Amino acid sequence: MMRITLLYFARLREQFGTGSEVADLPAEVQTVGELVAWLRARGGNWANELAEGRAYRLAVNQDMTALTTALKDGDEVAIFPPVTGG
Amino acid sequence: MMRITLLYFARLREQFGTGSEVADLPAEVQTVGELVAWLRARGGNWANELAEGRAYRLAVNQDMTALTTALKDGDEVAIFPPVTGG
Amino acid sequence: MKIQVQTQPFDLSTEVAALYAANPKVGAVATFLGLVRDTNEGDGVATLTLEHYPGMTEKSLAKIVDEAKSRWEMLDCTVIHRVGELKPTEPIVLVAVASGHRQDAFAACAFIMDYLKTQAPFWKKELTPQGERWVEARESDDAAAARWQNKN
Amino acid sequence: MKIQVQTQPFDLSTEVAALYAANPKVGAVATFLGLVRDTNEGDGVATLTLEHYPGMTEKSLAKIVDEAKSRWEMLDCTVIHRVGELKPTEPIVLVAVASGHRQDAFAACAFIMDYLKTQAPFWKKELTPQGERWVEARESDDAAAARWQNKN
Repeated sequence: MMRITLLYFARLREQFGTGSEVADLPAEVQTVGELVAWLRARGGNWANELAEGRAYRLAVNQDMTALTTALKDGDEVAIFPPVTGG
Repeated sequence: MMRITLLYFARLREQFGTGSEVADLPAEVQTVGELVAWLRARGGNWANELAEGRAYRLAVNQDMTALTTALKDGDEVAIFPPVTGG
Repeated sequence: MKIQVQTQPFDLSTEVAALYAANPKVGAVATFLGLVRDTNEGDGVATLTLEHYPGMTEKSLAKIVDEAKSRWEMLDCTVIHRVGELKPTEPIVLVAVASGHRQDAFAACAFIMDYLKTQAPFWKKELTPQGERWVEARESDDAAAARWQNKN
Repeated sequence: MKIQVQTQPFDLSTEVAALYAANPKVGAVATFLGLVRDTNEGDGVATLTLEHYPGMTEKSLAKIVDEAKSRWEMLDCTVIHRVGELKPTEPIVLVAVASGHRQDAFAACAFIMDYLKTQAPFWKKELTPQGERWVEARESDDAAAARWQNKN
């Protein structure tokens, strides 16, 4: 079983009502893309904010990453809106 | 008769041994190019520094200018090396 | 190379002098200062609040600076990004690049800013008369970052 | 718009703050600082002495700044160029451009520097172990200025 830390920032943090959670992933969740689908299945704001066509970014262990990236136990996965600093 | 003020800067000022002079121009000197030829005819450092192929710049009344520019009485004409500020 | 995320203000003279005062090889420092404006998308902005992703922020800024160092001659560099609540006219970000010559300093400074805008995990929320809103990412910023992919 | 030729040092924070502190429309200040290096063309440089053409200097800098204003959105701008004898690590020139957005600020600042280098009547003389010598103009500076003729 994989246990990961999930972090949410900015609008997503507000919409999800939390900035972080520790999640035990079911066996079918092996990639970042499968993780997003699993979160989307929670419905409500999760389904809405992570819907196809919505703009969000993903980072694994503090590096921007793609949906195909494989997850491993202990990963820190962050989901956030496109960045707007500077 | 045209009377102009001539200004020299940087290496040219040093080579000519003066930073400025007031010159009464002979009738045949009507343009900046003719003025340069007239100065060159002084020989020595004048001939050397203003020789064909040497790099120098000209300004009339504090605007960069070309050899074909016509002179008029009271003009301030400056001759100097390519600039190197900044 | 100094990379810092902080709530406090910084002093421009002090930060820039630290890049050249002790290094007589530095002939050029190009600096960018980003400031809070009082208007955005036609609405008044009373405050701007910056959120970031601690840890990843510093890591991504370090990667951006390393990439700039691989492309241009950089003798030193400082990136300071503020977080928390800021008011119009307050500085948000400083990028200062020291180099022997101006072309490297300018290019590296512009590159770091363009990448910071699209890669570093900061988010802005503005308080307008209509309430709070998150600032939307701009396509023009993606385009600005993309232009560095085919040239240097 | 402030254009100044002076022997005295200037304070970077003060000069840059004057461009944005009272104007909440300013979102970006791009700054260039040129400094005396201790080496040039392989020789040590003990001092750099700057000569200029009083009157024409200010006039040519004003023309360069006006040209930049016609090409980019500039809310304010400061150009300070020092003359007289300077030592390694001392600032020679400051160009700071305030704008709403960073692209205009960067481009205008780089443009002003490129034109200043080729159009403004300043000359540098350096003192090396071999004696005094006038700095020669660089073709790369002409090329840098020429690139603005076909694009903005």
